[in-house]
Amino acid sequence: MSEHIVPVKVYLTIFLALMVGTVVTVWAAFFDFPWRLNTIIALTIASVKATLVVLYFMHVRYSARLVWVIVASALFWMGILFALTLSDYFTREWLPL
Amino acid sequence: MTESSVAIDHATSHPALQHHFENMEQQREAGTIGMWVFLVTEIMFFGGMFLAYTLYRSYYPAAFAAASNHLDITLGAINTAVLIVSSFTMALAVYGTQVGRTRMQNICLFLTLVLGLTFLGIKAVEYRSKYEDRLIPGRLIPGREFGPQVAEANDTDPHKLHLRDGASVRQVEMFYWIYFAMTGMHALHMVIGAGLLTVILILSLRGRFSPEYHSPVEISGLYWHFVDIVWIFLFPLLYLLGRHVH
Amino acid sequence: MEEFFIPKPTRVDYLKAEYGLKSWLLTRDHKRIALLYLYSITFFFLIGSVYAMLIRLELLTPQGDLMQSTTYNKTFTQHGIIMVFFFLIPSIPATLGNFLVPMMIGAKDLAFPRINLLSWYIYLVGGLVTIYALLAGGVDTGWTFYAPFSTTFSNSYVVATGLGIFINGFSSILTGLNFIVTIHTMRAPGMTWFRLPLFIWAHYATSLIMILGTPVIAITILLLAFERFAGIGIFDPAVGGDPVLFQHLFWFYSHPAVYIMVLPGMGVISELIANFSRKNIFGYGFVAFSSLAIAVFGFLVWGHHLFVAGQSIYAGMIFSFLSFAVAIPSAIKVFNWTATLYKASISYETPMLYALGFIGLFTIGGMTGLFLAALATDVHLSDTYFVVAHFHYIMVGGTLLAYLGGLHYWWPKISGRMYPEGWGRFSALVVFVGFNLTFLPQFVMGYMGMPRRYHMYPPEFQVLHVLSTAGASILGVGLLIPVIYLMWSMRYGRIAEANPWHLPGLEWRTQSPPPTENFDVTPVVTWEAYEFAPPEETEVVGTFRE
Amino acid sequence: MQTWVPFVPESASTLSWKVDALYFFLSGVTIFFTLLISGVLIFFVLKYRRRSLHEVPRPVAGSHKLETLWSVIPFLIAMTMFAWGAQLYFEQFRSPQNAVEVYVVGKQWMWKIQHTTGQREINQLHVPVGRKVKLIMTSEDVIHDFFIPAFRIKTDVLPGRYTSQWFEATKPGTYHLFCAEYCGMNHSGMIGSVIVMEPRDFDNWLSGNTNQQSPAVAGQQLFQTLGCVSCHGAAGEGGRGPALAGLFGSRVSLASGQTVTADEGYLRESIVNPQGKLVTGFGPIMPTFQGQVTEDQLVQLVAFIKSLQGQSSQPAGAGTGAAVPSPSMQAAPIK
Repeated sequence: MSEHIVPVKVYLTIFLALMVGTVVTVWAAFFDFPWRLNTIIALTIASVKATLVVLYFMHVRYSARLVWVIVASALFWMGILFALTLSDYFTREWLPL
Repeated sequence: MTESSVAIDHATSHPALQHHFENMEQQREAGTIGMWVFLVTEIMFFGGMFLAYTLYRSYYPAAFAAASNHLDITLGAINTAVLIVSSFTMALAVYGTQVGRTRMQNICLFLTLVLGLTFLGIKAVEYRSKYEDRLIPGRLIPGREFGPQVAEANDTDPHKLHLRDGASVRQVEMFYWIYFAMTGMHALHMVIGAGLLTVILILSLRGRFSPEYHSPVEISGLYWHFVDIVWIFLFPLLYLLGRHVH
Repeated sequence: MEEFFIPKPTRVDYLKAEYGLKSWLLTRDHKRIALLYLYSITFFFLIGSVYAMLIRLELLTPQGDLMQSTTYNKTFTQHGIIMVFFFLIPSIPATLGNFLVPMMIGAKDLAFPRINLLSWYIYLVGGLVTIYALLAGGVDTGWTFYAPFSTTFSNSYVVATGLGIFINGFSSILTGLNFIVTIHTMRAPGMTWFRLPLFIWAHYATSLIMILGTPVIAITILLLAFERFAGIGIFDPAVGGDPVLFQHLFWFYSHPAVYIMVLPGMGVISELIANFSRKNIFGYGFVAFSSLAIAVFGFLVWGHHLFVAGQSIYAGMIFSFLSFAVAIPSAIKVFNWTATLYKASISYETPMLYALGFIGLFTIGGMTGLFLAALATDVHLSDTYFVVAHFHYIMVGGTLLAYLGGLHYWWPKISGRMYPEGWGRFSALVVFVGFNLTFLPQFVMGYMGMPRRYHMYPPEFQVLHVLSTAGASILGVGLLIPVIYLMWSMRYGRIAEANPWHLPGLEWRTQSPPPTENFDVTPVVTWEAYEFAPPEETEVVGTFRE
Repeated sequence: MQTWVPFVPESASTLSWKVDALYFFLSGVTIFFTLLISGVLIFFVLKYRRRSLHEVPRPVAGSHKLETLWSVIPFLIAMTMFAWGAQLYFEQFRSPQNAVEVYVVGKQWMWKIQHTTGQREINQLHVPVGRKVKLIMTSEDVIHDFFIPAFRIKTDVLPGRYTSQWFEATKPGTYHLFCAEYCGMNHSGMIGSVIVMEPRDFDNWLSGNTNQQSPAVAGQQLFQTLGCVSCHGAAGEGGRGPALAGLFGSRVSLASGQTVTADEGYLRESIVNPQGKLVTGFGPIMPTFQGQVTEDQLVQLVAFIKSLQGQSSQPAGAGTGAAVPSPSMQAAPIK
């Protein structure tokens, strides 16, 4: 398993993308978007930034399948924690006392 | 007989090879996977707090918006940038080690450490202002319980709490508890990361790492990037959401 | 037997590799660390057992005449905390797992020996902090620490106990991490995933739960402790929190934790069944994957602890459905173990007796779980003695029996001595009888409506309580006998051969006790798991045959 | 005790025999499989015992057919249990219309019970036979659990919110009432009795002690003193705040876009956390009353709001307890 060396240019691109993302998310926070768009925009930008860090800074894009599986399982279990807990909170009102 | 042959095996290999590994490749793989598995536990650790945040934000939206607006967005944004730069320098440090550019490796490690400490410094400034506004929840600080001054309708004093939409101080306290729990836990991870980087930097200055043996740098990098990612989520969740209702 | 192996250990075994206290306290050898764990968990087991006896004695009469209510509440709380966190969770993984995972896959040690030692120290610190809390005044919240009782109303050492459990959690995480990395990266050449003994599969699945679940209980306990001493919080409704959130977070870990306790036991049973019937496990792949299935599904069912806790009834239905689903992989295991015995060559040494007992008791324990997964019956049964009986059938009838079976089975490898077989069989029988007498009546009184955690109770339950206490006394004797004869055999037992049971597994292909590095040369595995050849043809990796 | 079955507690509600039926089914399946497994196990162990030291049995690979068989059959059995249990659970938790309502407040370590007529009792619950009874429960401190084994019902009683359960007793008698959620020192002393009476006896009992104010009337007074009238109107006709007359049981559309049913839980939450579920068209101006009213007072306020049904919105015949129209309660003698 020879290890992949990511060129500096890639790191620089990702770094700039992260900075742009930060500026955009702060800028967008001051606008009053309808519905829950503010939350969605902020979380989407954060997720994109996190994905970039994971894929490039943490080399997951170039890593063995096992690392992918580990990352995916962490997200999956977070999903379980959230989905099943919230399934309680979001359906409590369905049946009146 | 066999004892010496084992010894010879290891003697011909890299001095950093531990006795129970067959070769450097296996050792590096174990280290990397180990760190990833550890990061999984970290994600779950923060997961519980993110869940609590989600729940109470949906319970008390007005209070969370009001409390969030009391945070210093400038310092928060600067800190985000500081961490991103530090992640970048950390990535470059790993690169430097991989290709054997020792100078780059040392400088970048040093920069990462300095940036990490900068983050903690700024965080301390923020905490201090919360302390002055009596926003540290509960009896966390003995003798200085939670008790912010609530601003009247036309009062613009930034040190007072601007409650609107009928939010109660109790609910604001809930926000601040979650804020301190999450950022405090994050800061604790930063402190551990800074300690780790100090050790790595010292070893690096002693010339311990090379393209053949760089997994400690790489593994510390993974940890550092993870702490960065946590902040990438904390920043919008704590500082930004609700900003628009101001 | 004499014609089989002539054990002539030519290399210094791990017990004699070094001498002195320091050589033990600073060891990085997984086998020595396993022994350190063995001693410490036995210590905690004895403490937990004393609490159990006190509980059973108090319940002999309906009046609370032996102790005060507060003392009783502390007794059952501390029994639960010690047994769950300091005995059951580390029991099999930290002792047998630690000892055998590297040996079974043909490695010299775990991937991170220093972290392994660290995990024992963390366990020790966590244990000492908890013992401090018990001595300082104890804790009376129940091992479940439900808020807001634990955060606001309890007048006992909740924070210190919580801290002990929090610290101990890291020991569990590090053990799990070590196992996962080791199993992934340290397998000997030829040791493919489907040649792994099922013990390894079970430990892999257990480790998954340890690393995914434990952090959640860690943060939950931490938040609870802060809530208590700083008067802030997210669980107490008086400050705007939701106590059901605590229960969600608590059971997100604590239900899978049941599988942390029982999965390694299932791994042990797979070994025992295969090896004492000289037969490969029927449906190896199904048994292996059912371990993983249990680990994954185990995380989807925690809400069945909340059917009457104010959880949405729709969430209750989801959780009930998923709970029934997790029964299937357990059923698959039981059926496959049974099928393995078909046309086998079965011998009845002590470990096998424990294994057979396990299958019977685990079947009852598992099936009674269905009563609690079924929503309507759970409404009546939750928080009654039915629940107490059910989980003791899993924890004691399952985990403890598997642990004892495994301990006897690998005892010659661990200590280099044989245990006394007659005493072994006798105590296995006593344990089985005592156990059933203790907990069968509890099923009955549970359905009759006897709530758990009751210091005093209506007199109509007394007969059943007396039976249960009688059983517990027998069980206590049955458990004390092995403690005594195993300690005795360490010094005076018959010297064990390298392979006293004549088995093909890697751990039996080196001397007893093994040398520090386990094998002289890294073994190359060319055989499948449980591939029984005539004994003479079993290839040996160790050097004792010279 | 006419229908005594060994190992089964007395069965005294319309639901209890249904739970028993499921319990018997589950027990049957459990006993069957336990005997099956142990029987086969013992048979194999005896038949295939090792006969010589060097015996090596022929390896068997396994069988996909068998694996499928013993996965699918248990799965089908499990799904039967699930469906049966879920259907019955739904019945247990769906509150019936026209039930006699009883308010239960748990505190360490006693049960405080109040009937809609104002009758109060502690650690005792008097109910009529043959009428549906709905318990609306909350706690002043920690989590408790209201457990009546003879009725096969049990629900946690939580601080900070309401939970409810119902039953219809079928046999007069005295039954155990247990707290089934560990609640501290005197947990095992937090017990009492449920006294099921013939309807006539119950009505007599209910009218026996009549100098107590009904919760709805007490709630009306609180409504004045707390200043609720300034926004919601003296008779709950509304104003700066939403109208309360006829609110109970109706569907409310919230500012967040959701719609909820105004049950007791909603009313309680809207008093202690008014921003949680804002009604469309109203500003978030109501202050929280958390910590300013006790659980007993909350019960009274809720009972008052519930009594404001229809336009005329007078607490039904001021002073009587027939706050909620229920056929059985109307029969109760009026002071």
